[in-house]
Amino acid sequence: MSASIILETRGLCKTFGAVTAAKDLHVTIAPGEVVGVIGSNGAGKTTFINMVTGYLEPSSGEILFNGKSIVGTVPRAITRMGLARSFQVAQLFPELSVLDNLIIALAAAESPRPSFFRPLRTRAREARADAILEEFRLTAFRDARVTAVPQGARKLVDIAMALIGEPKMLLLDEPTSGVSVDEKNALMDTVMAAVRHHGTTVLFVEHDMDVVRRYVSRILAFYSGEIIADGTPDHVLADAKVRELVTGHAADGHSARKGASA
Amino acid sequence: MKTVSTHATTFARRLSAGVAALAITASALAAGTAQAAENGKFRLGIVTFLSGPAAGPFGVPSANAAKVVVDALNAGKLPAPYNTIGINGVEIEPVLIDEAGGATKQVEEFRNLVERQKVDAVVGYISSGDCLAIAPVAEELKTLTVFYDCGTSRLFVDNKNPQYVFRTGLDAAVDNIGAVRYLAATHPDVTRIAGIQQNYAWGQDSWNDFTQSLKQVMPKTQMVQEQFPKVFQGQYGAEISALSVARPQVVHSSFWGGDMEAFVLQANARGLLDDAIALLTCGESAIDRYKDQAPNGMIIGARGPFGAFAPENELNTWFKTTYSGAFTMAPTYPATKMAHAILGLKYAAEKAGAKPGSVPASDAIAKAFAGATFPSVSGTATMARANGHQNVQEIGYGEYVYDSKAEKGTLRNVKTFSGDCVTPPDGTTSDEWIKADFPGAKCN
Amino acid sequence: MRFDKTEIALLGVGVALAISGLLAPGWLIFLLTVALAKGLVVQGVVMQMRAGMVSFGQGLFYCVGGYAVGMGGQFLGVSSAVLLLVLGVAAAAVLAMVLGLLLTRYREIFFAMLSLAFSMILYGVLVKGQALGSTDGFNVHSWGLFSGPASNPTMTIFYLTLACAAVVAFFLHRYTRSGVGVVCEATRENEVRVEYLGLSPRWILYANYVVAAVVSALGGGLTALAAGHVDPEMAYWTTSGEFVFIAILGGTGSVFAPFLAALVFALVRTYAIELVPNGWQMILGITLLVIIVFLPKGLWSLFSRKKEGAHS
Amino acid sequence: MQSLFAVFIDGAIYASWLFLVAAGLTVIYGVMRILNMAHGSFYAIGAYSAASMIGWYFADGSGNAWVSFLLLIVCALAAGLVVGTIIERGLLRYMYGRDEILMVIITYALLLILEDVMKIVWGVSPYFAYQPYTALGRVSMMGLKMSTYDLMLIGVAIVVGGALYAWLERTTLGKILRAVIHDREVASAMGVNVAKMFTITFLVGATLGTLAGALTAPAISVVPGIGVEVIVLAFAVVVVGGLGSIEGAAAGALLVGLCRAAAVHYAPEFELFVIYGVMSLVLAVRPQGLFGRTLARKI
Repeated sequence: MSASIILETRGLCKTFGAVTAAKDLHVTIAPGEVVGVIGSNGAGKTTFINMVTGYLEPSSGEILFNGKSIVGTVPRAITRMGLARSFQVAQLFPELSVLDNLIIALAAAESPRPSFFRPLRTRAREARADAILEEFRLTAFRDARVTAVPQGARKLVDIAMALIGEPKMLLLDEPTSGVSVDEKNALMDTVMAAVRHHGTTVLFVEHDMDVVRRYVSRILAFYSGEIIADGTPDHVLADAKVRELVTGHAADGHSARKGASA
Repeated sequence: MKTVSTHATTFARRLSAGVAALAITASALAAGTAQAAENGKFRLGIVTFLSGPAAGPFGVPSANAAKVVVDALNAGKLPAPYNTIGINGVEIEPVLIDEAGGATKQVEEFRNLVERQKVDAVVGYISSGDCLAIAPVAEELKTLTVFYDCGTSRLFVDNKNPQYVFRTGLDAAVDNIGAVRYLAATHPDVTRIAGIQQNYAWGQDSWNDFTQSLKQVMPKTQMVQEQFPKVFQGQYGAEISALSVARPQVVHSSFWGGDMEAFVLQANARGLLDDAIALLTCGESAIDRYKDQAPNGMIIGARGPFGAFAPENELNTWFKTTYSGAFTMAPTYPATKMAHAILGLKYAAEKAGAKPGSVPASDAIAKAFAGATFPSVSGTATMARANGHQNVQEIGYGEYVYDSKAEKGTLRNVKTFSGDCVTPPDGTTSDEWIKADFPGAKCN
Repeated sequence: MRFDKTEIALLGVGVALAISGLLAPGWLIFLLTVALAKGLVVQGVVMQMRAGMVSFGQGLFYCVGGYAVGMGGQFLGVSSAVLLLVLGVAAAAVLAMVLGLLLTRYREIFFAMLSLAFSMILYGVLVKGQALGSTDGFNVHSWGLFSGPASNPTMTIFYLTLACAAVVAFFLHRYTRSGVGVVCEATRENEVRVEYLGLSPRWILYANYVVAAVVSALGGGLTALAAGHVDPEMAYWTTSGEFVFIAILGGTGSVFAPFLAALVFALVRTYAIELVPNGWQMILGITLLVIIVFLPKGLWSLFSRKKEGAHS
Repeated sequence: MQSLFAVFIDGAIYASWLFLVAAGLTVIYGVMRILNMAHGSFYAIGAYSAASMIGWYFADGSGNAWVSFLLLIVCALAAGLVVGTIIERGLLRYMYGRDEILMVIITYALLLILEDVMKIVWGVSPYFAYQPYTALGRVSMMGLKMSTYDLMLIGVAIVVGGALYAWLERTTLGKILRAVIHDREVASAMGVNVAKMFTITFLVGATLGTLAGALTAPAISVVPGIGVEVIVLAFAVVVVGGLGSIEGAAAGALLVGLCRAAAVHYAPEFELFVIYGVMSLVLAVRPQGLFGRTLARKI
């Protein structure tokens, strides 16, 4: 296995009853790449992430992470192998404070078996959490309960928690969804700065083509469970099929929807 | 933690306030109860089921009987020798407690009765589990306690040397030894016996005593079917089918309350009781309720000379009239047993040698109670077992007959067996006594 | 080791109770003993509630602890209360380790019902067990702290229970702030996230289940020593329902809450039985509804309301 | 052979009864996500009202069995609607949206309260309402005498089950309810008056509970505590079948009923464990119950 591939999928398929959510997906990603994934809703982007991170078992096909097959491996083991993810809807502990959310992630990164007696919140962990809060410009929300924090900040906490384990690769599922237009770039700047700092490989799903263009070196375009284009942003976004099936209608529809909800 | 000093002071203040509050509450609770106790009356704790399935058939008739008897005693209206006021001339103040809730809770309530309510004696307890749990606590607190109904044979096996605990009801083994003797006397030829018992200690022990006695007295009989439905199940469709398929001649059951009534109704409706005779050890408690829904000839008992089996005497006539007058129905056996227990206590208290008009000490009452023979609504009771702490009396069985003109259930073919015929002597458990073929039994 | 405010308060309340033990009347001491012991069982329920699991079968471990005490005296001739309690705790731990493997696969109503089913199976076994007195149960043999019999069992068991309650409360207070304790809450909040942090929610719930079982069994053993009697009713579902009742009454806000709630419950019940012997269940039901409507976080929120306000 | 036949017929009768008891519980859970502990109280209230009604109807010693049977049903409907309305309008509607487990505890409090309320209304003495049960007589089948009334229960259970199924599957109201079952928020967004649907469901569920009690009353002695005894049984059936599923309740009732009848005939010593044994086994194999749906969380 070549050392220049971190993630590879071979012939990955997933069906839900009569619906095909992934059809024969072949993807290879090299360490350090920043890959954008585009596609309309229901194109199979989240299904792809869910399969790669062990939440869904593929109907057939193979997934290799650092050359090792991870099909059938539970999400926590995949996380521990260095493949982390964020979520379309931030997955946090809503009744706990932002600080506690981060401290739990810090403790989890240290050991898979927490202590029964020693306090989870230590000075050292608090200090590290504060540093992270600063890095992600979240210090203002430090002691607030997650439920009292705006969407954009929640997405950041979600991503920060994924990064705490210092993953080799990070899958971001629509990091800017639910975030207002003017906050999007700030959020992505913060995230990408943190990622570059760690040298992490990134794959992210994004609807906003401006955001995609700004950060990625490569784009995968999904349509109806298949990859219809794969290459540099210029190449993929110029592709006729992509223009017709992905960016054309979908982008318009998408921004209209965003406008309504914002 | 940053402003430790200020936090710590308010915290310390609150903590000490809390500790003080706790202490005040404790002493207030203690003081409140002391007051209740000093009113010069004979405080009598009465514990029986006021809620749950045992309330209707047992608890409420018992509580009613206690009320009738206590009111009449306070008014001095009972026939002799119980025509003195209250107990030893002191007015009785009853404290009624619900027996529901399990043994741990009953131990707690018993301690409350003694230490908070300052009762002078306790009469009560239907459930055997409660009796077993209460007995050592009663001994520890030196409180005179009369168990009026619970039947477990283990009561004085576990508590070998009772001082303050008495039982005026009979041992449950008596029910089933008596039942077997009745069967042998009236139906000597039956061979196919079946049983249906509630699946708990009472049912298991009853069936065990019954089958063991049967082996001795009627060795030709065989057990063709035994069923142990869950207690309070209420519906016995499958069990009745299983019993019917086995074609028994006699169906023995220690059911009580709603379960018993439901079983009789269903078994009768389905024809089981056309072919087999039912033998119900607690059957008397529903004698006024079966009407025409139970077959004539069904054998019923009252766990002793109580209820419809109580003999004619002046006390019983008074009790029946007064009870019927107050509650529009004749007293069933739990009612008679309660009256019987209270009279026993009064008898002993007044023989204790205390100055009339004063509450006798528990030790003195206990001393007088042990081995006493006292007249009662159930005839004459003798505290003749367990060092004089366990009553020995005769037991009666009879056949149910419905008098359709008077719309009333009555008894026929009543036979009684003397106490010494059905009660094991001291020093042997009922189980051993039965297996040894009743050594020393004196039957009439 | 450094002590925080709650721990110091714990010590204070413990000392206060120990002193009031010298002054209080016997019935109150007994009531306190049983309330503290039951409070321990409720701690087990609360621990699981913090992890989002409501057990309608905690009576299982209450009963195991109680029967271990009873049987240890009856069949093994053990007369040391401490040893008997250890026996109960060990038995509960072993049982919980086995049952936990299955039960931690379930959540919410299914967990509640399945835990109830297991408790009822034990109830059935004990009812069948005529050697153990079936539903009548049996009395606990006389015992002493390290060897029997104790000269003053009422006071001995009071101080033993108080000591156990204090030690467990101290441990549980630390536990709720420890890794496992906080991750339990995290699991309740969002199991998916816990998994994606590289932790096993099932392992966390399993560990918590076993610890809760141990704490509840200790409460059961102490109750058995205090009441002097055990019976299968301890495993009946209504007993477990009572523990959930007390847990809701107190709330999950503090280690004090279950003890306080158990005490309030016992006092309300004993006075209700005395004053309204025919309607005490209704009084309990109304109390529960009032608490749920007006103090959704339990009685404890009366004490912590100020702090809550400052937070939000 | 005879006992095998008996197992089937006893099992079917018991299953019918179980289904009648469990149906209301599962309907309420399906729509409202409330596991109603007070369902046992509805059962007991139905039994008490029916017993009072039958006692009144036969007070002069005469009466027609079929008329009394109709009276039972009318009485159950009336009791269910009255009690259901009081509880839903007076208490539960203020509690909607709370945690599922908390709702269990709220209904547990209701159970405690209703137990004593029944005691105040009806006292603790047993009620006997045997006339409909005995007047219908018995039939002999393969040498086994069965009560006609018991056999009729099978018919009633089939009718009630069929009616519920048709109601949910074939009527407009049923379709709306299924939409609520499927996704409450979406249904609400589409203009469904969820609160009204809840009231209707609760009344239907409560009435099913009182109906089960009323139909059982003639065969038993109605005493305090009968409600508490049936709750856990009904829970077990519903959990085995799959919470919220009518077909599940039927399948669960049949499974539990047959297993129990078989135990009574062939292994009486295991009767006590049958229900919990079946429940544990089914859940171990199918955690969501026989007809339960698993909901994968969307992330």
